[in-house]
Amino acid sequence: MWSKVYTGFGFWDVYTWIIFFALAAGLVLWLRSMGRSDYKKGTEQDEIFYGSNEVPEDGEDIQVPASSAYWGFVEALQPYYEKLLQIHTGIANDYVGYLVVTTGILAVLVLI
Amino acid sequence: MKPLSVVVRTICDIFMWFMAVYGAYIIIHGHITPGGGFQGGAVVATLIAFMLVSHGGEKMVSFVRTGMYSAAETTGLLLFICAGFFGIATTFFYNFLAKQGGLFGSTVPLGANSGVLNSSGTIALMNMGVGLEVIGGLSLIIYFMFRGIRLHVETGSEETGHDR
Amino acid sequence: MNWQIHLPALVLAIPLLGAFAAPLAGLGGKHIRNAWFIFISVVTTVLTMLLWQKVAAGGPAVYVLGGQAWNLTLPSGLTWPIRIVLEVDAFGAFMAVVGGIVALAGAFFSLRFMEKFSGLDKFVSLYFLLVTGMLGMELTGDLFNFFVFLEIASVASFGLVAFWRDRPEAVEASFKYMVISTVAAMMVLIAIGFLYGRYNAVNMAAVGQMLHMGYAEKIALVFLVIALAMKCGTVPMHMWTPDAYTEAPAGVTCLLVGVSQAALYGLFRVCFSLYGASLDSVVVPWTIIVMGVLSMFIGVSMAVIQKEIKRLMAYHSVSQIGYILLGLGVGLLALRDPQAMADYGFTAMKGGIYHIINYTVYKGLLFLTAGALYYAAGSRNLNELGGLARVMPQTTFMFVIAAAAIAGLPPFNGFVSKLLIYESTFAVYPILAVMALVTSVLTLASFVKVFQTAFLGPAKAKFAHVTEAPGSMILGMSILTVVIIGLTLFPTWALSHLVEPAAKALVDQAGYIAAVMGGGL
Amino acid sequence: MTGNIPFLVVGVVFFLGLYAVLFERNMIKMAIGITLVEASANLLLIVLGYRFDGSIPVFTLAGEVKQMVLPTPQALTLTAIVIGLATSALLLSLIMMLYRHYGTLDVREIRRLRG
Repeated sequence: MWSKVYTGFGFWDVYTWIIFFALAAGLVLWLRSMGRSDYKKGTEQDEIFYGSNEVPEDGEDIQVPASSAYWGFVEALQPYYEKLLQIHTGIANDYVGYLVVTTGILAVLVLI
Repeated sequence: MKPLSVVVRTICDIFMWFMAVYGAYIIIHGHITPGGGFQGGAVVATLIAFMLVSHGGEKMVSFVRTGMYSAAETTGLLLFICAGFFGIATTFFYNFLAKQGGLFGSTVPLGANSGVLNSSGTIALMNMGVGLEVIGGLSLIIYFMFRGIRLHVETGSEETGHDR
Repeated sequence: MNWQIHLPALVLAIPLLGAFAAPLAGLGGKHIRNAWFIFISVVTTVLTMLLWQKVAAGGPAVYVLGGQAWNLTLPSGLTWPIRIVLEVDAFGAFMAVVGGIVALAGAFFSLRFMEKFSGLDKFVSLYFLLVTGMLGMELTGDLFNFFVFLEIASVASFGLVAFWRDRPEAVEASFKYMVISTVAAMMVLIAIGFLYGRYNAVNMAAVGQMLHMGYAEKIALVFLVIALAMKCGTVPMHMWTPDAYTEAPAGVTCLLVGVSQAALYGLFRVCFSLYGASLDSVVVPWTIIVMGVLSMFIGVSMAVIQKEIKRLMAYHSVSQIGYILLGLGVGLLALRDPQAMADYGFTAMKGGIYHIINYTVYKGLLFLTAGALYYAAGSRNLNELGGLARVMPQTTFMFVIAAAAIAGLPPFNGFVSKLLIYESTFAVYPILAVMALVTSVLTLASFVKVFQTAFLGPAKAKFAHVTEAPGSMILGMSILTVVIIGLTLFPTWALSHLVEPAAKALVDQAGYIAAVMGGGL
Repeated sequence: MTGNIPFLVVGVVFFLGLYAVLFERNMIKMAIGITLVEASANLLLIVLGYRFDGSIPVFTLAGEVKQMVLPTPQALTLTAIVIGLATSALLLSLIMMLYRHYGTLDVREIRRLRG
């Protein structure tokens, strides 16, 4: 039960990892404890730094929307994504069409 | 749908009971003739379609008690599964009534004969269960498809879903 | 009499009884119906586990429905079975356990989630019919019976996907799923007809014993493989998956994941046990591998650009199915070569089968957390959500665990199965392993996006009133969380007790046939 | 040769149904196509069980007649018909609801879920 999983090429041992994570967590907590706790509460020292602008009341104004995430990735692969979105038409005929075409291709491959 | 002429309606009033009886016949004789629960149930359920065509939608809607058909559906299904469960002393769905005598357990003589009605054991019970279920189910399908979407008609309002 | 011999039938009969008696329980009001819902779900799950235990201890279990004895598969000295035979080997029992767990979690979750809908008696009925269909596909040993359970599961899932009838998208998703699924089911029926016409039998073991490759068998194989691959959402037949998974209620989506695994089970049962050794060309294994790689890549690259949280997760399930197909496809490729089987094939199969349980539990959990978000915040759009980790700490915790598991971060269970798949496919064709790694990276990327936009970030004013999901929903999610953590902490136990017997049973075609046809044949 | 004509009919009906599902824009016509595909599958099963000059497969006729048609495919077909009825009813109900929601029967306009 406590032994390793052998994959035939290497092995996997979860407990080594858990020990590693425990050590890493200890290190992080130790580093955190080294921080100073004597800052002045209630002054501008514990305020959010927002590019020296006013921090908006509602968080909605400062959040990056999900559609902006990985903008560069999507932009770089624009031709690929255009093709991919062309395939996903959302028309029920096409759904069945892909099923039939795949069946046809596999049938040809198997029967030859 | 608008009601049809008085001739059609009268014929319908007389004839639909024959259809009901014929459907019941098919259900009960399911194990010795072609037929059975589904076929007989479908024949009985045409009664609703027949009424819908001849008497018009309003009359049909006022006639049909959906609770009764739902009850028939549930009863039929429970009868079916219980017939399966009662055989579990041997195996699930085992025909524990066959060849035991009594109402369902007559034996069938070999050789050419026209079959014995009481010979089937639990198969007849299951046929009746399925028959009841199909009568209820198909009638409700016809009823609800006629009334459109039940929810809109009954409550008159949109369903809220789980948005708060 | 030992009641345990009836387990294969009881596993199917109890949810069926639950479905049929649900309107009766509904008469007693909300609480009786909910109690019935939970009671039957718990009993079913416990029964699947008992069945798995019995199979693990005693080898493949057969059960003849309606026979004079439970093991009388060949009555009156016949050489082929005539009644409906349930046959459960270690793989089937493993799949049944997986299905039972997600069904239980989905049931707990649905209690509060479905509260605002009407017609809940019908919901409970359909839910149990779906469970019956799923378990039936996994336990049956009969081709036609497999088709019947496939259709039971399909019809129930059409109803459940369209359960929110006033939402146009739900009805649309159900319609599209229905069109493609019915055509595929008819292909399965025609394939069964071909096999029946050749061998006068529909029992899988009997057909598998007699099978010789001819034109009819080849066409039947093509129809079965494509139709079942479609049912589990493989590229290029995956378009229904995001639609249906997104629009179904969250508890049902969790169960639909289990149902897609049942279709996967059917696919591999056909390939390994029905055709098995007579599958003499490499076309079908390579088709499965290619479809798997395509699913992985296209699924995940579509997921990266999605804005709706459940749709994103649904594309991920397409991609995760690809891993399973890749692992088991490599196993199928190595089936006829004992050396290759020992070198990498068996490892790949272990990885694939381990990924089945991992995928099912963490994907089910992800869908449930998405449902909890939707329930609490009232939106599925990632552009609108944000800052919810403050108000929903428990959901966040479970989401993080599931997301880490699906992205294959070490020490979680997803990593172990992916590791097995990478290392074994590397031996066949290194490019496959590279594709799998890239997919894993993109998976992590898209879940970072979900985590960052939905849970992290500043608190939004419009979500100020949002509170943690209710207790029963948390309970449903925590069932799956516990399973994930268990699989994470004890991978060796899971591999040697759950996965290896299943992989061995799948490879062992002769054993599957002998369980029904008798050892002497 | 004439014995093979039913199989030809199966193929023709199957491809007609498939054509309707693939190329028709009207949802009702697609539903009809699906029903045709179901019908062809059922016909295939029945044809497979037919034996030339066979009589009806009834227990009490055992020994009286030389050959019976196979009863199993007929049972299978009945089951498939029941399933087909359930799917058709559900499909038509879904089409009704789609028509209420979208106001059209054209399948090319019912594509809010895409991408």
